[in-house]
Amino acid sequence: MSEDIRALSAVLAADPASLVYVDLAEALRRRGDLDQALRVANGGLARHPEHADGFDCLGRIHAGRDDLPRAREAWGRALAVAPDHLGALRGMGFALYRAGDARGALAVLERALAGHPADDGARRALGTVRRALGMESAVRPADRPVEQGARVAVETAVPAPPSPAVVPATAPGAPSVAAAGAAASAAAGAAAELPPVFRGFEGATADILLFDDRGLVVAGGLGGADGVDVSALAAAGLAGVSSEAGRTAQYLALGAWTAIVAEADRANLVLAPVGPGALLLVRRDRGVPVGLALRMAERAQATASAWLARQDA
Amino acid sequence: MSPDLERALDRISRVRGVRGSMYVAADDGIVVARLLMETVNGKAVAALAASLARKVEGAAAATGAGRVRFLQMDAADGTLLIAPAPRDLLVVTLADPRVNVGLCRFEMMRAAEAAA
Amino acid sequence: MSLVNFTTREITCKIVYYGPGRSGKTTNLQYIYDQVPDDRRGRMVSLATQTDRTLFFDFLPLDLGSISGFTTKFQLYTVPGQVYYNATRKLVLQGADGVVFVADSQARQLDENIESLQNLHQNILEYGVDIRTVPMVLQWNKQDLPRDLILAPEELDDALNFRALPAYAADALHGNGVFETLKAISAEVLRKLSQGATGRQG
Amino acid sequence: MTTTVVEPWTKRPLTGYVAQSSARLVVVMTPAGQVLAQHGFARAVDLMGVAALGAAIIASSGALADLVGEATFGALFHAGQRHGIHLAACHMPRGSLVILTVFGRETSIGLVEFFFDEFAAALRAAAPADRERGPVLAENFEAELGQSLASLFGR
Repeated sequence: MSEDIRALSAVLAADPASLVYVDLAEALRRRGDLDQALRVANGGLARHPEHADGFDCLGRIHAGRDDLPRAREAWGRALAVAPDHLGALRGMGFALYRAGDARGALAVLERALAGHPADDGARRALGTVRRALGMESAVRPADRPVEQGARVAVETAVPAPPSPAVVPATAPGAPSVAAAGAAASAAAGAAAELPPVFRGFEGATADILLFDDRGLVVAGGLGGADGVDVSALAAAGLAGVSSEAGRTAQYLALGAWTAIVAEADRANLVLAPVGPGALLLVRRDRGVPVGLALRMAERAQATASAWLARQDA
Repeated sequence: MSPDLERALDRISRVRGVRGSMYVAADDGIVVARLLMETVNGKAVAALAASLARKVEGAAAATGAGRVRFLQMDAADGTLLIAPAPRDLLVVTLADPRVNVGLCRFEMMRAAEAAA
Repeated sequence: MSLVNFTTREITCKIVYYGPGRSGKTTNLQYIYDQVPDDRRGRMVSLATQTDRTLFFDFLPLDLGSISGFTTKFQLYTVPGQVYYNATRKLVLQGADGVVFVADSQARQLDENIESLQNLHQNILEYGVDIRTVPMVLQWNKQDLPRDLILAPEELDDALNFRALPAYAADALHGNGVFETLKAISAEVLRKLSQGATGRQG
Repeated sequence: MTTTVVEPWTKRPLTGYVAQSSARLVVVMTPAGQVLAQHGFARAVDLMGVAALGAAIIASSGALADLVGEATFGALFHAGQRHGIHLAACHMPRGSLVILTVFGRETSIGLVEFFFDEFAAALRAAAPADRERGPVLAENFEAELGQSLASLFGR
């Protein structure tokens, strides 16, 4: 291991812009040298602010230091760049679960498993969270890996983040105080603490979400199927959409983008920028006409913009 | 280009303000068939539109909204419209900012059916 | 054309083993591959037919370590020997910094050796390069075969080596002469660099 | 993962290309397979094998083009289960370069092709004029060469 660290340090010294900083930070983290790992990861991310693997690694380092808010922020940023990043999804699931948001964790881990059906870590973590929520005791058959042979490769390719399955302190058999308290009302849990910016709007805490361009939730909230709060996951994915839209508009010489409307099977989504660095999502039922959804989004945009201005003042 | 696809693209391009439309391979982001004004960089539109559609698809799934059926990006100097079509294709239209989106949407949905 | 990076002080050179079919070009590379420690060589790439005849080329990257303060790497290639593969032979020859001509010492192969050497001259000429400027050494391979079947090094010298290039008797299968040949061509190629030849530089 | 360049002027265009296209591996090489710049390889000797094969593919497809009376073929693209490769020549003031890009499912051939065009233009703009080269090695390099080769062969 120390041989690896020496070799990786040499490579990074020769080329400070190298992405090898992730391997070095990870090696340091595994050795337990978390301060040094943090320095290396932050140094690398200063040069590569869009590097999902780097943020995923940073998340693991913060988690190792028991700094869950920062871990969650790091994984959120990884997901903003790469919405399907397995390590970041697993990490985010862990962070949400540890914060008492078992339902949020459920949504994230289901997404991880949907994208990576052969991943044992995600499957185990999902089982743990489901049991914590009093759902089923066993893993559903559909979640079993499609190809048994793929397991080993995935396990070795993904450095295991501290997953709920291997964190006995918060294991569901004997829920911790934090987990027990929040898991019961997890859907409302995350949203209820957020500022009531959209009071008076329909779906103020479950269908309107204000977040920043790094994928961090600012206000509002978004409920998923079964009332599961999906704010964190959605904000991470939508921040990625925002940067992709910015790039598209730039290369096609379309000027600044003002709104993205997605008509989907179960809902219509309107995504719009709110001043520099902030974004708004309004979700409306599929039956609500798109034009109307856009107008609602405009009103919410004005409200959010005014609220943000007051925060900055 | 097959006559059906050609006709479908032609109908889209008749909507006032449309700069071009095309069928794009969703996974590869490359042009399958196109009808464009000379000023439009088809390669760029195809690659970037497919990438945007993929990111939106992922984010929409995360919000629990399900599969995306139509996508519209409004920008100061133009509008980008995307409709998923059978056989892993996308129908992509680039238009002026104030284009009649309803009309474009209607023709793009017909174009999507024509790809079946 | 050797590649020299003055910033990271690295040199990379391309050396091509040329010669008629079955003269032992691949055997030279195989022996080198087997002798060199793992950390000093890359994977040996062989684009061969089902009967192990070279179809396009064999390729072996070597890390020679530091020479005159430069990290020095060699890329060893072989060409397919059979006459009808000339198109690919010519492609492999492109940009070569040095050539090892591996001759088959068997008396009945003399015509093939001459034909291959002429073909080498022709292909280099077609790249607009004067062959006299290309570092080159000769190897008389299969000298382990019974005396009555092969030509002696002096006879091969008379028939093939009119430019009095460095020439080495070899038995590549058992490694005799392989090292000496590689050392000689390495020295020729690096000597050209030490004399200030033109080339690509960073 | 690392980005290393033999010729410094290639670094900025390469870094931009990797960031925009999300490519996993990129090799910029001469038509003879000599590497000028790379992204994503850890070991130089692995890189050389990839470069040799990439240059060979371009060389043989060029020769094929010639045989069928085509001036040149454009880019080559192979799609695999997990990776795709894009291989194309880039015409420069002092001869062609060959560029091999390996990419995963997080991007697409369309994006790679689009940003490749930008990369090629950036390389052309950044390329310096050719320069004469003085002597590289000291005259007494041969003793060191002998030692290197001897250690290589365990002698």
